[in-house]
Amino acid sequence: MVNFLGKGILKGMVVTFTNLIRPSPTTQYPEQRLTVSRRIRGTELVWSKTKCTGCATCARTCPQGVIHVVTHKGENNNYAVDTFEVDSGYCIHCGLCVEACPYNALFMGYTFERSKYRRNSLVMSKDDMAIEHQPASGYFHPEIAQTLPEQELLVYRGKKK
Amino acid sequence: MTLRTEPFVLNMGPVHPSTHGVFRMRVTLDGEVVVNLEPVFGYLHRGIEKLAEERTYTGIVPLTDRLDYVASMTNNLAYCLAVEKLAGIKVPERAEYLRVIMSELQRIAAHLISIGSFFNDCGAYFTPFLYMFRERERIVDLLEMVSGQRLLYNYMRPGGVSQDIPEEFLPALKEALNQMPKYIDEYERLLKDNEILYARARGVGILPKEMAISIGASGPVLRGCGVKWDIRKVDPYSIYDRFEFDIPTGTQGDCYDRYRVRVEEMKQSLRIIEQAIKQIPAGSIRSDVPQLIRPPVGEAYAHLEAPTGELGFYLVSDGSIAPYRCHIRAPSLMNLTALRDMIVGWKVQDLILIFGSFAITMGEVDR
Amino acid sequence: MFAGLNNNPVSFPQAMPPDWPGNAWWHWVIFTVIILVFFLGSVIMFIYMERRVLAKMQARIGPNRVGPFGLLQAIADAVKVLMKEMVTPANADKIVYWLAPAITFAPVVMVLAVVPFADGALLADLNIGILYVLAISSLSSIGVFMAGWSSNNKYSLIGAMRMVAAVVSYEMPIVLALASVVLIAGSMSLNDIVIAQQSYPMLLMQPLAFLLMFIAGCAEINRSPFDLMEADSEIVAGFHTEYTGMKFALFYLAEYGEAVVMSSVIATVFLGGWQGPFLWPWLWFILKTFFVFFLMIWTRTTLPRVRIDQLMSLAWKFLFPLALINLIFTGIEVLTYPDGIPWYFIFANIAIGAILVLLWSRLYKVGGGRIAVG
Amino acid sequence: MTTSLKAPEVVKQIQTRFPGAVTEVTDTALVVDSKSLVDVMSFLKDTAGLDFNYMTTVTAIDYFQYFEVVYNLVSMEHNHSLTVKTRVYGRDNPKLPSVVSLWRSADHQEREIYDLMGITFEGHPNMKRIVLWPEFRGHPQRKDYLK
Repeated sequence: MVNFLGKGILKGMVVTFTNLIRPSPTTQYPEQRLTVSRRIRGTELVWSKTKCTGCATCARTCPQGVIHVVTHKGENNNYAVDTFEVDSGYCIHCGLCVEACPYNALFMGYTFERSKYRRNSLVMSKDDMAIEHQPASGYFHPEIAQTLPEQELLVYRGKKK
Repeated sequence: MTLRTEPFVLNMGPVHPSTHGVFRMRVTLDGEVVVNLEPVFGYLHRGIEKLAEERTYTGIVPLTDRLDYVASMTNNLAYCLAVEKLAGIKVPERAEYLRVIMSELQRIAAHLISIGSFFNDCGAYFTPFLYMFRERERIVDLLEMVSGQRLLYNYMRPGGVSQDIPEEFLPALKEALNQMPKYIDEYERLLKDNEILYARARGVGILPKEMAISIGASGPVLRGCGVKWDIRKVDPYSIYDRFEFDIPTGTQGDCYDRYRVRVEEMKQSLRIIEQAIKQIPAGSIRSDVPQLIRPPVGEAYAHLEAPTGELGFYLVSDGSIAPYRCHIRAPSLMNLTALRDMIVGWKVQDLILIFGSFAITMGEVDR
Repeated sequence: MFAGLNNNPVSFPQAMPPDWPGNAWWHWVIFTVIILVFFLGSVIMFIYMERRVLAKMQARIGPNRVGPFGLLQAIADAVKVLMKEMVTPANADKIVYWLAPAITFAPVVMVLAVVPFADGALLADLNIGILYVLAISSLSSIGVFMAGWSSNNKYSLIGAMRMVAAVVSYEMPIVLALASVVLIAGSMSLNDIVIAQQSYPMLLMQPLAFLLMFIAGCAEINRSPFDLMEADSEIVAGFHTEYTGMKFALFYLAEYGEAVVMSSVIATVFLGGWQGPFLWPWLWFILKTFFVFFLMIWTRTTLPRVRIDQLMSLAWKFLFPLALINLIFTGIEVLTYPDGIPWYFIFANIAIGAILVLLWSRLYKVGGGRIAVG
Repeated sequence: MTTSLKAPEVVKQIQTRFPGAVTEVTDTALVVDSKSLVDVMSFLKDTAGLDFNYMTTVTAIDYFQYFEVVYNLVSMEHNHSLTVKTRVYGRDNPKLPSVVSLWRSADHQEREIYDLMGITFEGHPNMKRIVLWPEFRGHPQRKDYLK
C-alpha cells in the first residue's frame, strides 16, 4: 500500500461514518429506563423494624457516622428502638452498615431517584426507611436479589441472550 | 527595528476545560510559547490521610475509592494488600482471582478514560472520548452487577472481597471479552495512524529515561520511556505470577508512546482476564476477619500497579482499631514532578496535550 | 420574470439576458429578503444538522426534545440566549467590544449577494464575483480581532491572534485554487461559473483545487481541525470568552453563517451550484450546500486539532505550492484548448492531483517543534 | 519479586564508610542519623551492588517525641528495596537535609511533609506549601493538631 498524507485521516473517517449508521447505545432516561443491578446501593437505607434489635453495630461501622440510634430497655429485657435516623445528606452509600448488620435488618434502597428541597428533610426517620414503604436492594441479601429483575447490560444490547 | 515584546502570565485553571479536575498551572507565555510553568496543587485536598487515622481499618476502604475515582477497584486492592500485610491476613484463592479480574477490568476502564480525555485534549471533538465511554459502560455495567455501584465500588475488603459474583456475571464477562478486541481495533483505526495526531504527539513532551526514573515516575509514563517496570511483573502481588502477559513499552517517551502503551496494556489486561476466567476456582471469598481488625504494632508498605502507576499504601499500626498513620503514594503526584521540564519550550496547545498524556486524576494528586 | 429559471441550454459562457431585472428596485428588495431568509434558515438548519450528525457519529442521539426530531432546538437556544444578561467586562474597551459582533456578522451575509440560487437568481451579478467573495469574507476577521483585543482577556487575545494568522495565510491557497477554476470557466461571475459546469461539475475537472479549497476553506472559517481560535480544550472559548447574550449569539450566528457561505461558495464553484437534473435548481443548490457542510461535520468529528505552527506550515508548505502547480497546469491546458478543455482531461487532472499529493507527502514532515527557551 | 534487602547487611557496608551514621537497625529498616542522611543516601544510590536509583515514597510519622521520616528505596537494576528512616527531634522547627538532589521524586513529597507535618527540608529548591494555601497556620497531619 502506498503511504500518503491523509491515509490515516481517511481510515478514521470511515470509522466515524460506520458509527453514523450504527444504532446508538444511548438510553433516553426519563422515558426509557434500564433495570439496574440487583445489588444496587440505592438512595438510602431500608430498615426492618421487626428484625432490628437496636444493637447499633451499623452506627459503629459507619465511616461517616451518620446513623443515629437511640434505644431504651423494652418489656422483654431487650432494646426498644426509639430513634433510628440516617442523615442521608452525609451518607456515602458504602454499604458497610448493611454488611455489618448481624440481624439482616438493614438493606440498601433499590431506587435511585431522590431529591429534597430542604437539607434537613434529608434526615431519614424510622418511618421513611421502613421496609414496608421502600423497595430493598439485594446488596448482601441474596434472598432479595433473587426476586429482583435481572440487570440490563450493554453487552447484550441488540442481541438475543 | 526590533519589536518590543514581553511575556505574560496566564493562570490556566483551576476551572479550565482540560485540567482534569481542579489543577492550576501558572504559565508564563511568550506569545504562544511557554517559558515558565508553576503547578499549583491542593484544590481537591480532602485530607484523606488524616481522615484515615480516625476510621476503622474496614471503614477506610470507602475512602480509598475517592483517591483515583476512575480506578476505585485498584485503590481498594492496594489498601487491602497493605492491611493484609500488616495484620497477616490470608486471602482465599477465589477472592484472589476475583480481585485480579476486577482490577484488570478497572484498568481497562481507567485507560479508556485516559486515552479518551487525551484525545479530547488534542481537540478531537469528543468523538474518541464518547466511543471510549461507550465501551467503559460495558465494563462499568459488569462492575455494577458485582458491587452495586458504578463509580465508587467499595468492593474489596481486607481478607477477600465483599460479595461473591452473581451467576450471570461470568457469561456477561465472556461476552464483553468477545466484544472488546473489536472495539479496541476500532479506536486503532480511528486515530492511531492519524497524521494530525502524529504531528501533534510524536516527539512532543519527551520525558528522558533518566529523568523518568529520577522523578519516580511509574505506570504508562515510565513505560512510555522504554523502562520495563511493571509492579505486576517485578513484584507480583496477589496472584499475578500465575498469568502470562507482556509489558508494553514505548521507545522515546513522547505523548504518542504513552498513548500506545495504554492501548497495548488494555490488550494485555484482556489476556489476563481470559486466563483468570479459565482458572477461577470455587470456594470462599473472604477469610474470617473480625469486624474490627486490630493489627499488631508495626508498619507495612504495599504497592500495586494502578492504571496511573505505582500506588502504594504505607500503614503504621499502634495496635488499635485505626491506623496510626496512613500514607498514600500517589502515582499522579510523582508523575507531575517533571511537568515544568517537559512543557517549557512548547506551545500552549502542547501544554494541554502533554498534561493530558499523564492522565492524572486530581483526587489522587491532592488526596 | 427570471429568464434563466427555465434552465435553457445556454452557450458557454454567457452574460445575463437583456431582460434580466437586475436594475429594477423590486429585484433588490426581493433578493435581500430571500438572502436573509435563506441565511437564517440555513444557519438554523446547519446548527441542527451539525448537532444531530455529530451526535450520531459520536454514538449519541443529539437534540430530539424541542419540536419534531428536535428541529426547533436551535430556535429554543436562540430564545434562551437572547434573554441572557449582557455582561461587559469592567476593563473592556467598550466601543470596540460592542462593535465587534456587528462587524463580524455583516460581511458574512454580504457574500451571499453574488451566489446564484438558480440561473440568474442572484442579487448582483458582479463580473468580479469571486474577487468580491474573497474580499468580503475575510473582512469578518477584523471583527474577531476587535473582539479578542477589546475583551481584555488573555484567552481571547490568543484566540484572536491565531485567527488573524490563519486567515492571512489561508487566503493564498483559496485564491490560487479559485483562480484555476476561473481560468477554466473564463469568468469571475459565479453565475457564469455555474453555467460553465453544465456538462460536468468542476470537481471532476479540478479535483486538487477542490481538495485545497476545502481544506483552506475549513481553516478560513475556523472549522475543525483548524478551529484554533476557539479551541475549547485549550483557550476556553477563544475570542468570545467574554461575550454573553445577544452579542454572543451574533458571533455564533456569524460562525455558522461563515459555514453557510463557504459551503455555498464551494457548492457553486465546484459542485455545479444550481445545475442538476429533475429537481428545481434552487433545491439542487441547497442540497449541494448541505452536502459540503456534511463533509465539514464529518472532518470535525474525526480529526484532532492541529497546532498553530503546523497550521501555518500546512498553508505555506503544502497547500500553497500545490495550488500554484495546479494553477500552472490549468493554465497550460486552457492555453492549449482555448475553446474548452476536452472531457478526457478529467482523468489527467485527477492523476496530476494524486501524483502531487503523493509527492508532497514525502516532502512534508510532521511532528516535533520544540522551541529553545533561553 | 522485589526482594527487600536485609538491613543488617546493608548497615555493615554503611558502617565502613560512615561509622556511627546508623543508629538503629531492624530486620527490614535502618535508622540513620539525620546529620549524615544525605551522605548515606548518596552512598546507597551510587554504590555498585546497591544502586538504589528509584525512590518510591517519602513520608513522615509523628511520634510526639520525634518525627520519623521514612524513605522507601528501590533499585530497578537489582530489583531490591530498602527502607531507610531518620528521626528529627523537636516540634517547633524541625529541620532535615533534603534529598531532592539525589532523587527528584522527593520534590513534591518533601513539600507535602513540610506542609502537613511541618518539617523543613534544607536544600530543597522550592520549600513551599503544596496542598494548603500559603497563609495557612499549623500543620494538620501532626497528631496534636486541633488538640
